[in-house]
Amino acid sequence: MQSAWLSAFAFLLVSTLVGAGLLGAASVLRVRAKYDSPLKHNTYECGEEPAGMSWMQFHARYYVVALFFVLFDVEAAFFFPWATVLREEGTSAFIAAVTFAAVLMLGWLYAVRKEALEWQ
Amino acid sequence: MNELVHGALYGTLIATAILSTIAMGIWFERKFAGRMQQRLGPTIVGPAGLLQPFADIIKLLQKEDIVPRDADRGLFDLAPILAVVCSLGVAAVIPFSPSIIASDLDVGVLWVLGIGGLMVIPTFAAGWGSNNKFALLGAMRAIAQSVSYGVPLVLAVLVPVVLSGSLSISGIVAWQAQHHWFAVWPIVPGLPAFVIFFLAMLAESNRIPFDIPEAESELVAGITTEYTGAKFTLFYMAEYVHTLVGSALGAALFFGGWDGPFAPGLHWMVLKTLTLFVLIYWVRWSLLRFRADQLMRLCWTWLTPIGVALLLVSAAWVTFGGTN
Amino acid sequence: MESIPFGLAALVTLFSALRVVRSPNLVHAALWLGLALLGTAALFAVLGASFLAGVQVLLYIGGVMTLTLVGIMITRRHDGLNVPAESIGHVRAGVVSVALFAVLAWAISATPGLDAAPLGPDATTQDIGHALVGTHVLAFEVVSMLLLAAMLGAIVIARRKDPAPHAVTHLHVPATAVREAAE
Amino acid sequence: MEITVEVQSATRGSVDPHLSIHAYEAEGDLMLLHFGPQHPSTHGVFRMDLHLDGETIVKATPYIGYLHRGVEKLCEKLTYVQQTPIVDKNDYVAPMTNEQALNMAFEKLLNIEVPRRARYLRTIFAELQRVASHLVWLAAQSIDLGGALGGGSTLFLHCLRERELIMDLFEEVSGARFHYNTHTIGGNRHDLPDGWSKRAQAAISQIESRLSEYEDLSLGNQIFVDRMKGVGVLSAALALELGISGPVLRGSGVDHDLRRDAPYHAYDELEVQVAVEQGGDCLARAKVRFREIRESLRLARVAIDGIPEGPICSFKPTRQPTQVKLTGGQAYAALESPRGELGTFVIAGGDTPTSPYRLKIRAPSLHALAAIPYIVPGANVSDAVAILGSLDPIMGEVDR
Repeated sequence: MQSAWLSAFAFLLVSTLVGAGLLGAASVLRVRAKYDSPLKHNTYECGEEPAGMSWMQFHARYYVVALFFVLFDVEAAFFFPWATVLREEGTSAFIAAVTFAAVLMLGWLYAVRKEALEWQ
Repeated sequence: MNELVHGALYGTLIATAILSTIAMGIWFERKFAGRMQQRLGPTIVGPAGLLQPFADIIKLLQKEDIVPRDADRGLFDLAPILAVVCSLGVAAVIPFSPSIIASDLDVGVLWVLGIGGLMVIPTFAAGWGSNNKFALLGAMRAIAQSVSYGVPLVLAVLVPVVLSGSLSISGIVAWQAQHHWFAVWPIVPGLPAFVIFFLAMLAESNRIPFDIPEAESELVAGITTEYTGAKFTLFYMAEYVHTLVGSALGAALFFGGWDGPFAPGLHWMVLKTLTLFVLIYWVRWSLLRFRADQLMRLCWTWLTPIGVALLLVSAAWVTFGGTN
Repeated sequence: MESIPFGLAALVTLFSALRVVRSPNLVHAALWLGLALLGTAALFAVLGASFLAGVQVLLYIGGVMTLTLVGIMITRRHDGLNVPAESIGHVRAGVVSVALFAVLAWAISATPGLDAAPLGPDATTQDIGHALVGTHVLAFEVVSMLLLAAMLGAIVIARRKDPAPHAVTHLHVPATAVREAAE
Repeated sequence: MEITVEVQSATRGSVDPHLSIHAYEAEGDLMLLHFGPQHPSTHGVFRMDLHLDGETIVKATPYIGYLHRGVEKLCEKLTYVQQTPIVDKNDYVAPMTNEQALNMAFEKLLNIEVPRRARYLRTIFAELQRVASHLVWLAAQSIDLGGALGGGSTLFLHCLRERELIMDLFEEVSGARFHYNTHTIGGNRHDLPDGWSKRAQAAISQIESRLSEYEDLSLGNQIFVDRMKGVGVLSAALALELGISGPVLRGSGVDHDLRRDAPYHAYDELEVQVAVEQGGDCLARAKVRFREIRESLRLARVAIDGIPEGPICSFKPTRQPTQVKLTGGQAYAALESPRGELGTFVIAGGDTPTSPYRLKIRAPSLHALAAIPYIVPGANVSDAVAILGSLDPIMGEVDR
C-alpha cells in the first residue's frame, strides 16, 4: 500500500472534523427558541402552503447528459495511463489515441446533429 | 503510522490556512465588490471592517437550527459536512511548496477529479433531503451542470498531464519548474486549456456566470433554501473552499505552482492562487447569469470538442515536438 | 500493518452493501451504494492499485452513482420510491445471493491464469499505460467502439421519448388563434 | 372574485389558452410551484402558480391582491385636495405621474385650465420621472438576470446612483425625495428654486454620459441578450386585446404613445419621438426602454430650455380641503406613465360634494400582468423571471 494514501485519508478525516467541529460549535453557541412554532418547520414555498409533493419527474435529457459524462470519463480513464507513457512509446501511442478520440467524437457529432444535448 | 500523522498535521495546517484565507477573502470580496458598486463595503466591525468575517461567522453559528418537518433528517444533516469534505479534500494533493504537501499521491490528478466530482452527492442529498421544490430544482440543475462541466474539466486537466507525463500534481509542478509553465509554453494547448479549466472550475464551484443551481432570483437559494445557521455556513464555506482550492489547482497545473524566481516557493504559490481567486471575484461581480440551456450548449458544443482537440494537440507536441 | 485499513475498508464495504439491499428507500439505497463503492476504492488503494482506486472514485462514484441518482429522478412513478421490506422474501433472496456468490467464486478459482496478475503485484500507472498501447492496443481501440455504441444507444433511447408532451416547446397561443378556435 | 385563467378564458369564449395542459397527467407529470408572494424576484408581493414539467412551465396563473390597500375606496372618503399624497404610493417607482394623472382628471372635471408654466413643469417632472423609473427597471431586470450577489447587483447600484440625481432634483423642488405631493388641482404647488434649470441640465448631461456605459453592460452584454432574446414573445394582437400599453406594447411593434397621440401637459408643443421595436420579446421591451430614456432626457432638456414665465397654478392654491365642491359629473384623464396608460376615472357627487362618488385608477401594470398566462408557458423558470422583469410591474399600482 502506498503511504501517500494514508496521508490523503488523514486529510479527509481532518476535513470531516472541520465540518463536524463547526456543527459542534454551533450546537453550543446556538440560540434556542423558547417556543417552537409548527409553522417554523413548514417547507418554504414563498409563503404559501406547499402544494403536492416536492418530487417531480425530470426530463430524460438529464440522463443523457449524465451518461455522456460517464462515457467521456471512461475515455479519460484510458487516457490517463496513456498520457504517462506517451513520451516513451512515441508515434504508435499517439496514433492509437487519435483513433480512439476520433471514434468517440463520432458519437459526439451524432449527438450534436441529433440535438440530443440541447437543453430545451 | 508516520504518514497518518504527516497527513493529519499538514491537513490541519493547510485547512487552517485555507479557512483563514477564505475569512479574509470574504472581507476582501466585500470591499472589492463595494468599490465596484460605488459603496464602501464593511466599515463598522474593526478597522476598515476587518473583523467582519468573524462577526459573520459568530452570527451564523448563533442562529437557530431549523429543520423542515418533511425533510429527510439524516441526509439533511449529512449533506453540509460532506460538502466541506468534498471541497476541502481536494487540497490534500496540492503542493503549496516543494515540501508543503499533505499527500504526494502518484495519482493526484485522479484524486482531485474524483473527490471534486463527489460534490454531486452532498448537492443531491441536500436538494432531495430538504423536500423543497426549489432545493430539488437547484440540486438537479447543479448535478446536470457539474457532470457536464466535468467533461471539459477532465479534458483540460489531461493537457498538463500529457505534457508532463505525470499523474501526480507535485510531479506536474516539478516538471514545469524544470522546463516551462504550461500556460506560457506551448502556448496553443496550454493557454486555451487553462481557459477551459477556468470556465469549468467556475461552473463546478457554481460561480457567476454559471451559478444557475443557486440562482437566487429564480430558485430563492437553490439547495440551501431550507438551511439555517451552521449548516448553511458549511455550504457557504464549501463554495468558497471550492473556489480557492480550484484557484490553487489552476496555479499548480498551468502556472508552475511554487515555481518562481527570488522568493521561496510558498510565496509564489500563494500569489498565483490569490490572483486567480481575485479574478473569479472580478468575473462574479461584473457578469450576469446564463440560462441552463445556454450553459449546456457552451459546454457540449464548444468546450468539449475543443478540449479533445487540445488533448490531441498536446499529444502531438509531446510526440513530435521533440526537445522536451 | 496493512490488515487494519484493509479490514476497516472491507467492513465499511460490507456494511453499506448490506444497507443497499436492506434500505427501503431507493435514494438511500443509492447513496449507500456510493459508500460501498468508496469502500471498494479504499480496498484497491490498500492493495496498492493506486490507479484503479482513483478511477473507481472518478468513474463509479462520480459517474455511475450520479447516473443512478439521475435515473431515479427521471422515473415516472415516485410513489414506488419506498420498497416495502416485507416483500423481499429473506430466504429466497439469501439462497440466490449464496448461489450467486458460489458461482462467481467458482468461476474465479476455476479460470486458469487469473491468480498470476499480468502486470505483477506492484503495477504502476506507467505499466498499465505500456500494456494499453502495447499488447492490448486492440482492446484499447475496441473500447472506443464500445463507448461509441453506448453513446448512440443513449441518444436513440432518449430521443424515442420525444414525441411525448415535451414536444410542446413554445406554448404561446395568440389571442386571435384562441378566438378562431372558439368559433 | 379570484382572477384565474379559467375566468379569463371563460370571458374569451370558453377556450383555455393552455390547450396543452390536458396532455399531462396532473398527478404524475406536473409539479405545482408557488412562485411568490415571498420570492426574491416577484417585484413585490406577487404570486404565480407555475405548473412545471421538469423545468418547463406548462401553465402559469398569476395571483394579485397581496398589496391591496383600498386606495380607491379611501379616495371616496377624502376630499379632492387630500387625495394627491395618497395616490403617490400607488406606482411607488414613479410617484410624480400618479399625482399628475389624478389631478388631470380633477382639472377636467372642474374644467380648469392649467397655466403654461405649470404644464411645462409637469412635462419636465414626468420625463425625469420616466428616466428614473426606467433606471429602476434596468436595475431590477439585471438583478433578476444576474443575481443579488453578482454582476446584477453591480448594475443595480449604478442605476440607482443615477436615479439619485433625479431624486435630488425633485427634492429641491418639493422638499420630498419620494412622495412629492407637488401637484395640485390647476397646477403645481412649488415653483422651481433658483438655478434649478442649470443643475437639472447638468444632471441630464451626466446621466446621458453614463447611459451608454449601462447599455454596454446590458444590451452590449452577450449573456444579457441571450437571456432576453426570443423570450416571452407577446404578439401585437394579444397585447392590444389585453389592454396593454406603454413600453410593453411598443415592444410588440404597436406605435402608440399618449404623449404624441393624445397630447397633454406641454407635449403638443414638443415633438415626441416614439420608440417602437418589433419582436415583442423581452429584448425588444428592453430596447424600447433604453430608447425612451434617451428620448426623455432629450425632451426634458428641451422643456427646461423652454420654460415660460408665469403663474404655476390657475386654481387658487388652498389649504382648505373643502374648497372643491362638486355635485355631479364624471371625467377620465390619462397620461403616458413609464408603464403605459395611467388613467383616472372619477365620478363626482354622491353623499358628500367634497369627495368623489367613485374613483377608479387604470393601472398599466395590471394589464401587463394579464399577459403572463399567455407568454410564460413554454419558457422555463429562469425565463419566467426575465419575463416578469421585462413587464416591469409595480405591485402597488396593480393592487392599489
